[in-house]
Amino acid sequence: MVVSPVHLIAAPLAAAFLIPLLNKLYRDAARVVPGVVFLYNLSVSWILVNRVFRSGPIVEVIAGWKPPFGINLVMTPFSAVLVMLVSFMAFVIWLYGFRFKRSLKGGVVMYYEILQMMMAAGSLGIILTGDLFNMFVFVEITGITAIALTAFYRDRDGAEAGFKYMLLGSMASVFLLLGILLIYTQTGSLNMAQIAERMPAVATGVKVTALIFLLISLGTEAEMFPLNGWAPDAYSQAPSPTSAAFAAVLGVAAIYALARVGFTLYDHGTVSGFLIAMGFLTMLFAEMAAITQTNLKRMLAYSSMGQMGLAMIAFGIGSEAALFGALFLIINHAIIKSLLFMTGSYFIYNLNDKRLRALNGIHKRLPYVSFLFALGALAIVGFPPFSGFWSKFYILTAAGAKQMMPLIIGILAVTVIEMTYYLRVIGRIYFAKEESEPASHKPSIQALVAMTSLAVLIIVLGLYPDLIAGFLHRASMFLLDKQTYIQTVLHLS
Amino acid sequence: MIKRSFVVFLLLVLGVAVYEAFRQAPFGQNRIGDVENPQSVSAFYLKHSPETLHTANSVTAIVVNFRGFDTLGEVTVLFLAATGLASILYRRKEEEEAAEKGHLPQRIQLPSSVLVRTGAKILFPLILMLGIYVFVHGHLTPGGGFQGGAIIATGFLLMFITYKRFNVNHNVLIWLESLSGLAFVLTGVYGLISYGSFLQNTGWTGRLNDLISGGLIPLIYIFIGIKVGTELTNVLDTLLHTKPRRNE
Amino acid sequence: MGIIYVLGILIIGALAAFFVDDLNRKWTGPVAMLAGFGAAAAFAFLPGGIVRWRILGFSMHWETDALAGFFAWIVLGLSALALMYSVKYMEGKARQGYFYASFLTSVAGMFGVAVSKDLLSFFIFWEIMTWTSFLLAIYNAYYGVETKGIKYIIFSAIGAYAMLTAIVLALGQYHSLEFSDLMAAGAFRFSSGNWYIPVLLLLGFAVKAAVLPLHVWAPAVYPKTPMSFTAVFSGAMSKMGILGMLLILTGIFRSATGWELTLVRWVLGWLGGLTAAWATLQAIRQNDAKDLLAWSSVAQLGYIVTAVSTGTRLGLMAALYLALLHAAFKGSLFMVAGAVEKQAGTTDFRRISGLIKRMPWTFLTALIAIISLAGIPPLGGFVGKWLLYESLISETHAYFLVILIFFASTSAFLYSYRFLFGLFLGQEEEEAKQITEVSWWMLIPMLALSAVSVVTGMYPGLIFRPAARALESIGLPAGQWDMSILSNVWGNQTDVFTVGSTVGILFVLWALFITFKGKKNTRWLTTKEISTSGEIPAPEDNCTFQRGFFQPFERAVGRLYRSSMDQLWEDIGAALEAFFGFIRKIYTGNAQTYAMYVIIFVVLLILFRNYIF
Amino acid sequence: MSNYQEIISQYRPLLEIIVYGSAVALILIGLYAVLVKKHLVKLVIGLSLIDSGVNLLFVGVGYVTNHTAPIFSPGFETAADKMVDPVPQALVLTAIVIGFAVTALALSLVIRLYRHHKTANVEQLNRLRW
Amino acid sequence: MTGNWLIELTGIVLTALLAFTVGMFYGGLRRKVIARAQNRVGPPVYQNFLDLLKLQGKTTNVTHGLMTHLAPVWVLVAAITALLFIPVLHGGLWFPNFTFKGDLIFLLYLMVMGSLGMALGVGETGNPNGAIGVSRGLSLITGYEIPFVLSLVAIMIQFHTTSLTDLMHYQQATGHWIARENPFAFLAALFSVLGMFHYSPFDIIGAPAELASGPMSEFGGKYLGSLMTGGSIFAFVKLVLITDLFLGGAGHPDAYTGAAGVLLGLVELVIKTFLLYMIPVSIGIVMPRFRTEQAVRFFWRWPLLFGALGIIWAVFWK
Repeated sequence: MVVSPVHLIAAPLAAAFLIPLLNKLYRDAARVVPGVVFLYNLSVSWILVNRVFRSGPIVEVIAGWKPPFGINLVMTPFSAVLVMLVSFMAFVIWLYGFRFKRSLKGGVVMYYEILQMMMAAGSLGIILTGDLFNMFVFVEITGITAIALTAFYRDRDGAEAGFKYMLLGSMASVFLLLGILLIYTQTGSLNMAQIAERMPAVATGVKVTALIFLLISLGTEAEMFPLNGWAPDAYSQAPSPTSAAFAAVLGVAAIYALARVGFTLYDHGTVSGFLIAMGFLTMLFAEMAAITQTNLKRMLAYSSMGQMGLAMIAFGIGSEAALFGALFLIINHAIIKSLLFMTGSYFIYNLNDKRLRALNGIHKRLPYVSFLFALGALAIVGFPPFSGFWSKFYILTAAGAKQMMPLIIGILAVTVIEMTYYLRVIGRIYFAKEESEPASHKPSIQALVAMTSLAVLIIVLGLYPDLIAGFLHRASMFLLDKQTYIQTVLHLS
Repeated sequence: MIKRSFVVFLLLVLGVAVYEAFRQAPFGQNRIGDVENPQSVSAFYLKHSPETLHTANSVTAIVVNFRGFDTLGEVTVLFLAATGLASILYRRKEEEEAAEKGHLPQRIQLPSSVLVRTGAKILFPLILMLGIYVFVHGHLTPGGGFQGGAIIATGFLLMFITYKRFNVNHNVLIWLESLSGLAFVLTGVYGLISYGSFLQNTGWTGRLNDLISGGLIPLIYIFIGIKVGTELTNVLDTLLHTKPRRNE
Repeated sequence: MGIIYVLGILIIGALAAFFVDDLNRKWTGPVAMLAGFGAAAAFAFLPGGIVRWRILGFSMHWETDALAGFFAWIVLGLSALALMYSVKYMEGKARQGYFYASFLTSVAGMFGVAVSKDLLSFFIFWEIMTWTSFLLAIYNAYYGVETKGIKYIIFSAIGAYAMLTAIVLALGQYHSLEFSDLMAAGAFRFSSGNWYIPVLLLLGFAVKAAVLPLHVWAPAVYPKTPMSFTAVFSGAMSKMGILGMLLILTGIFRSATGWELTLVRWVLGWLGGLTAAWATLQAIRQNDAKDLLAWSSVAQLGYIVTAVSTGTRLGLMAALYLALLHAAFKGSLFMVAGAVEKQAGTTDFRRISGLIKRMPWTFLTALIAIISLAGIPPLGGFVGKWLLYESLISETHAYFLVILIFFASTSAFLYSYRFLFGLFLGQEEEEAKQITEVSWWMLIPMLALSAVSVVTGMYPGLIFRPAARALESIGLPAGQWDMSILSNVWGNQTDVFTVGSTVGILFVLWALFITFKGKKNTRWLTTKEISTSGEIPAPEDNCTFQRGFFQPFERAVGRLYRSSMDQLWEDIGAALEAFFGFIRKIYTGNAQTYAMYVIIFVVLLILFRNYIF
Repeated sequence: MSNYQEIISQYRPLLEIIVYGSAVALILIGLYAVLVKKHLVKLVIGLSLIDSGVNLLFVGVGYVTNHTAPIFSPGFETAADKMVDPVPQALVLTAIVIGFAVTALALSLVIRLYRHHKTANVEQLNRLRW
Repeated sequence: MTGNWLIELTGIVLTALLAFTVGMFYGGLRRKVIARAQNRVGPPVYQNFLDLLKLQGKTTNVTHGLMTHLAPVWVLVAAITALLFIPVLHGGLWFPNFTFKGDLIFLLYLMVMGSLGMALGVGETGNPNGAIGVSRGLSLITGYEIPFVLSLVAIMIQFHTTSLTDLMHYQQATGHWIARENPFAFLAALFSVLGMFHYSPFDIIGAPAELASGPMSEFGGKYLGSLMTGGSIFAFVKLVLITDLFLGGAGHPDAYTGAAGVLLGLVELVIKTFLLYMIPVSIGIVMPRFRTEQAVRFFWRWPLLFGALGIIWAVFWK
C-alpha cells in the first residue's frame, strides 16, 4: 500500500471505530491502540515529510475526483512541518497519558482515549485538507472532542468549562459556515486553491464580510483576544494530557487554519494589520491576566493564549523570516507548553491543589519533574540557549526588518510580564518554604520518557536550531507562495 | 433593558451585514452555469452524477462520493458526539446508588396508556422498515443514510418513551455501530488500494435509476444508515438512561 | 581555540558539578573549583584565537582581543578565586550541585560576553549570565523570592529586552550584527538617524551596571545571593555592562568632538555621579554588612560609569582600572561578609561586633579592601579615584560633576568605617567568643584579592598596560603609561611608588618605636575594660554603639532620605499588578459575556471593515 | 406551469426578502436567546435556532428560480440544466448532522451542569473566572 | 630631588622637626590665647612640650589590641607623609622633599588617612564614646571637605594645574595671591579650615564633657603622645597648605637666598600661618558648639555657595 496523507486521517478513524470492539476482547485495547495509531502516523508523516521536501507538495485526491471538484488533501512543506509536529506531539502525549486514570477501567478510559485520538486526527485533517467545507467538518471534530474532553472530569468544574467552550465553539462554527457559504456563493467552489484563484474577482464587500466571519470563527479556535473566553477554563479543567494537546495539537491546527485563510484564500496584506493588532492584544491581555493568576493550570492557559498571540503577530508580519519565526514558535509552543502542562499536572496530582501557593518547595518531593518544569519555564520565556529564544528572536528580527519599533517594544514588554510570573513559579518550586511530605504519585516510566524527550528536544533545538531550520525556511517560503499552491492543486497532471 | 436594547442593536447591525452580504448572491439566480461544460463545482456534479456515477440523486452522489470525505467526517462527528455524550454522562457506581435512593432527580416515569403502547408496537416495525427503505434508496430518491438512520432512531425513541423497561442490546448496537463505521472506512481504503484514491467509486456503476447502481454509493449509504441509526439510538439511550453501561 | 576550551571546561565543569553532587557532595566544590582554575589556566596558556560559526543564518564571532582579554581576566580570575572560596563557604549547604552548575554556567556566560564580537552572541551570553545569576540570586531567598529575585529579573529583562530591540532594529537596518560592521556603518551614533539603537543598548547595559533609576535590583539581590557568588556578581558581572558601554560608545569617543560626546558626558556622566552619590547615602544608613556592600557596589559602579562617559584617555583608563580594582576589593569584601556570615551566622551590625581578635586575617583583608575602596593613598583604590578626578577636571571640565563624585567618595568614608567597625571593632560579645577564623581555603582567595590592591597601590602600571592595550584594540586613545607615575594632561604628576614606600617606611619605623617602648609590661585588655567610661561593663553588657550609627549625618542629609527610588518602583509595580488584576476581570466567567464579546467584536469589525481590511 | 414560473420570477425580490430575511431572522433570534436568556436549555435552543437559520440560508442560496430538485428521476435523465444547485443541499446535510451532534453534546452538558450546580441559570456558572 | 639620600633624609627630618616645633607652639599659644580671653592666666606657651614629655615618659602597660596600638602610628605617618609633599617655602629655600611627586588631589586623600586610622583604633577599644566621636567626626568630614574640594577645584581649573608647586610658582612669579585671584575659593577654603581644626564651634567630635574626649578617650601615655605629635604636625600641614595655596606661600628666593632667605621665609611662614591659625582659634573662643548636623549643614550652606561661586569665578576668569 502506498503511503499517502489520507492514511493520517483514515488510520485514526478506523481505529476509533474499532476500539469499542477491541475493547471487548482486550481490556486495555483502548489504551494501546491509539499509541499504535500514533506510531503509525508518526512513521507515515516522517516518510511524507521527506517526500514533500524532496519532491515538492503532495496533493492527495479523494474519491478520484480531481481537485476543484473533489475533496483533496494537500501536503505542502508548510503543512508537512505541522503534520510532523502534531503527529509527534500526539504520540508523546499519548505516551505521557498511557497510565492516565489507571484506577478507572473500561468504558470511560475508552471514551477518553477515543476522543483524545480523534482530536489529533481532526487537527491533522484541518492541516491537511484543501477544501474549505472539509475544514469545517474537521474543525467540528476537534471542537466536539475538545468539548467532551474538557468536561471529562466529573468532580470539577469541567462541565462549566465545557459549556462555555461549547457556546463559543458553536457560535464560531456558525460564523465559519456563514463565511464558507458566502465564499461559495461568490466563487462557486469550495476548493481552497480555486477560491484563491477566483477571489480577486469577488466584490470587496462580500469578500471582507466573509473574511470577518472566517476570522471570527478561526480566531475563536486560535484563542484570539476577545474570543478566547473559553480558553482559560477549558485548559484548566481538562485532563492534563488534554491540556497539553490543546496547546500542542489543537492550537497548532487553529493557527494553521488562520494562516491558510490569511495567506492562501486572501491576500496577506488584507489581514496583516488585523493579525498584528489582534495578536498583540491577545498577547497583552493574556499575559496581564496570567500574572495575577493563583491557579497553575489557569496561568499556563493564559500563557498559551499569549503564545498564540505572538504567533498571530508573526503571521501578521508575514515576511519570510516572520513565518519562519512563527513556525518555530508554534513548534516551541507545542513542545514546551506540553512539557509544562505535563509536569505541572504532576504537581497538581501530588498536591491535590491547583493553586500556585501549594507549589512551595515542591522540588524536594518531585525533583526531576521540578527540574523539567523549570527548564520549560525558562525556555518558553525565551532565555537562550533554549529553543524558545530563537523563535522569539526571529519574529523580532522580522519586525525589526520592517522597523516596527513600537511592536517590538510591546512584545518585549509583554514578555517581561511573562517572565515575571514564570520565574515566580520557579522561585516557589525551588526556594519557597519546604514541606517535607513525600511524593505520593511518582511519575510513571512512560510519562518520564515523554517529558524527558520533550526536554531533550528543547535543549537540542536551542543549541542547534539549524537542525530544522532548512525545513522551516522552505515551509515558510511555500506559505508565501500562493501561486505555486494554486498551480500545484489545480493543475494536477 | 439597556443591555437588551444593546443586544438588539448589535444583532440588527449583524443581521443587516449578513443580509447585505447574501444579497450579493441574489435569490434564485442561476450560478451553476453551463452543465455540459462545467465551470462551477455544481455543474460538474450535475453533469457527472448521472453520466459517470449513474446515481439518480445527485445530492447523494455528492454526499457519498464527490464529497464522501466530508461525510466520513460527519459520521465521525456523530460518533464522537455519542462518545462524548457517554463520557460526559457516565456515572460512577456510588452516584448511581445515590440516584436510586432518590438523591438525584430521576426521569419522571408515568406509565403510558394502552393506546400508545399498542400503537407503538405496531408502528415500530413500520418505522424501521421506512428507515431502511429510505437509506437503501438513498441514491434514487430524496433521503439517504442520515435520514434513514434518523427515522430508525425515531422508532426506537418511540419505544423508549412508551415502554420504560424497553432496552436495546448494547453489544449489538456497539457491534453494528463499529462495524458499519469500519466498513465505511474500509470501503474508502478499498478505493485507495484498487484505484489509488481514498473512497473512490468502483468502475462499474450500473444504470441510472436502477436500485443497484452508482457503484459503492448505496453500499456506503447503507453503512451510514446503520451507523446513524444505531448511534442515534445509542445517544437517546444514553440521554434517557444515564447509568453505567454494562461493559464497565 | 582557547575560547572553546574555556567555555567547554566551564560547561563540562557545570555538568560535572551537577552530577557529582548526587554521587558525593564532598567533591562538588572541588570539582567546580578545578573547572574554574582550569578555565583560567586554559585562557592563560592557550591562544585565544578567533571562533566563527553560523547559527540559523546568523554568524557568531568570538575573539580574544586585548579588551576581551582584560574583561575575561576579571571574570575568570575572580571566579576562580570565588570558586575556591566557595568550597568551604558552601560546605554543608543544600543544593550544591545546583549552585555550582549555575555558578559555572554564569561564568561561562560572562566569559562569552567578554569575547563576543557580534551583538547576537553577546546577547545570548548576556541572557545566559542573567538567568543563571537569577537562579543563584534566589538560592537563599526562602521568603524574598517574590519580591527580591523578581525585582532583579524584571530589571534585567527590561535591560536585556531594550538590547534585543536595538539588536533586531540594527539587524533590520544594517543586515549585520558584527560590532565592527555596525561601528563602521555608524549604527552606534546618535546622529545616524537611528539614535534609538545606541540608546536602547545603553539602557540595557545601564541596568547591569546598576545606573541610577534602574539600580534598585542590585541592593535587593546582592545580599541575598550566596556571598561567594555575590563577589562575582558585583565584581565581574556588573562590569559586563561597562564593557558593553565601552563597545557601544567607542564610535562616539573616536569622533572626539561633537554634540554626541557632550551628550554622553552630560547624561551618562551625571547619571553615574548621581548613582554614586545616592547609593553612598543609602549605604551609610544600612545596618547589615551585606546591604552596605551592595549599595557600595552600586556607588562604585556609578564612578565607573562616569569614568566611561568621559571617553578620554584618563577617564577610560580610570574606568578599566576601577573595573578591575573594584572586582578585586569588592570581591574580597563580599568574601569577608561571607566569612563572617559563615562563622557568626549573621552580618547584622547590631547583632555582631568585635570580631577582630577572632578573625584577624579576615579583618586584615577587610581593612586592605576598605582602604582601597575608600581610595586612601597607599593602596590601589586611590589611583582609580585620582584618574577619575583628573579626567573630570582636566579633560572634560565637568567641575560640578567632580564635586558630586567627590561628595560621594568622601561620604564613602562613613560606610567604609561602618563596615569595619560594625563587624570587627567595638565590644566583643560573649557569644562571639567561640567564633574562629575561617579556613585557609577561604582566606587565600581573600588575601589574594587584597594583594591586588596592595600591589597596584605601588605599581598601578600592572593594570595600566593591559588596559591601555585593551583601549587601543578598539581604537581609543590610551597613550603611554608609566609603572607607578600618574600624570594628568597638564603634566602634573603623582608618584605612587614614592608615596607607598614613604608611608610604608614611616609606618614600620614608628610602629617599631611604639611597640618596643615599654613593651615588656604590656597587658592586653578586653573590650570591656574601658578606662574612661567610669565603670567597667559586665561581660554580658554590650555598650557597642551600633544602632543609628550615623544618626547625625542622617539628620543632616534629612530630606534626601525620605524619598526612595525603591518605593517608587514598588509603587509602579503595585499599580501595575492592580491594573492587571482589573484587566483580567474581562474574563468574567460568564458564558454569555463571552458570547457577547464575540458579537461585539463581529459588529465592530463589520462597522469598521473599511478601515481594518 | 408557465404561469407559476412567471409569478415566481415576478416576485423574486419579495421571495428573496422572505427567504433570506427569515433565515437571518432565525439566526438573530437564536443569537438573542444565546445572549440574553438565562436558562441553559434556552441557550441550547438558541444555538439550534441559529443552526436552523444557517441551514435555511444554505438551501436558499442554492435555489435557482424555476429549477427542480437535483434528482434524475426516470424521465428527467437529461434535465441537468434545469436543476437547482445540489451542493448546498449536500452541505446542509452535513451541517444538520453536525448541528445535531453539537446540540446533543450541549444537552448532555446541561444535564450535568444541572446535576452539579443544581441550577440551570447561566449566570451562576461562574466558578471559573478571571 | 637631589639624588643624595643623605640630604633627602636630613630634609625629611628637619621638615618634620620644624613642623613639630611650630605645631606644638601653636597648640600652646592657643591654650594661652583662650585662657587670656577667658580672663585666666593660662599655661605657659611651652606647656604642650611638657605634656608630651610627661606622656612619653609614662610607661603604658595596657593596650586594646593591634588597631589601637597602630592608630597613633597611622596618624603620625599620615601627618608626616602629607608634610613631605607640601612645599614649606618657595623655590629652593627649603628641602623639596617629595613636593614634585604628588598633587592636590593626592594630598586631599592623604589628609583623610590619619583620621581613618585613628577611627579604627578607637573602634577597637570598644568604647562607645569613641565610636560616637568617630561617627560625628566622619559626618563632619563630609561637611567641610566639600567646600574645600570646591575651592581646590576652582583654583585647579583657574590655573590649569593640580600641582601645589605650580600654584606657588604662579604666586611667586606674579606676586598675586590666589586669595586675591579667586576670593570665593579662598573663603570656602577658610570655612573648611574652621572645620578641619575641630575647634569650637566644630568641636563636637571630642566634646570633652559628654564624650570624655571622644576618639581620644582610650589613649594614654605613649599613644596619646604620638597622637599629640601627629596632631601638631598635621596642624602645621594644614596651615602651610592654605598659606601655600592662597596666601602666596613664604620666602622670596629671587630676593634673599641662603640662610637669610630661609630665615626670612620661615618668619614669613610663621606670621602667615599664625594669623591664619588665629582665625579658627578666635572664632572658637566666642562661638558655642554646633551639633553635628548643624555643623554639616552649615558647611553645606555658605561655604558650599562660596565654593560654587569660586568655580564659576574660575571658569569666567580672564
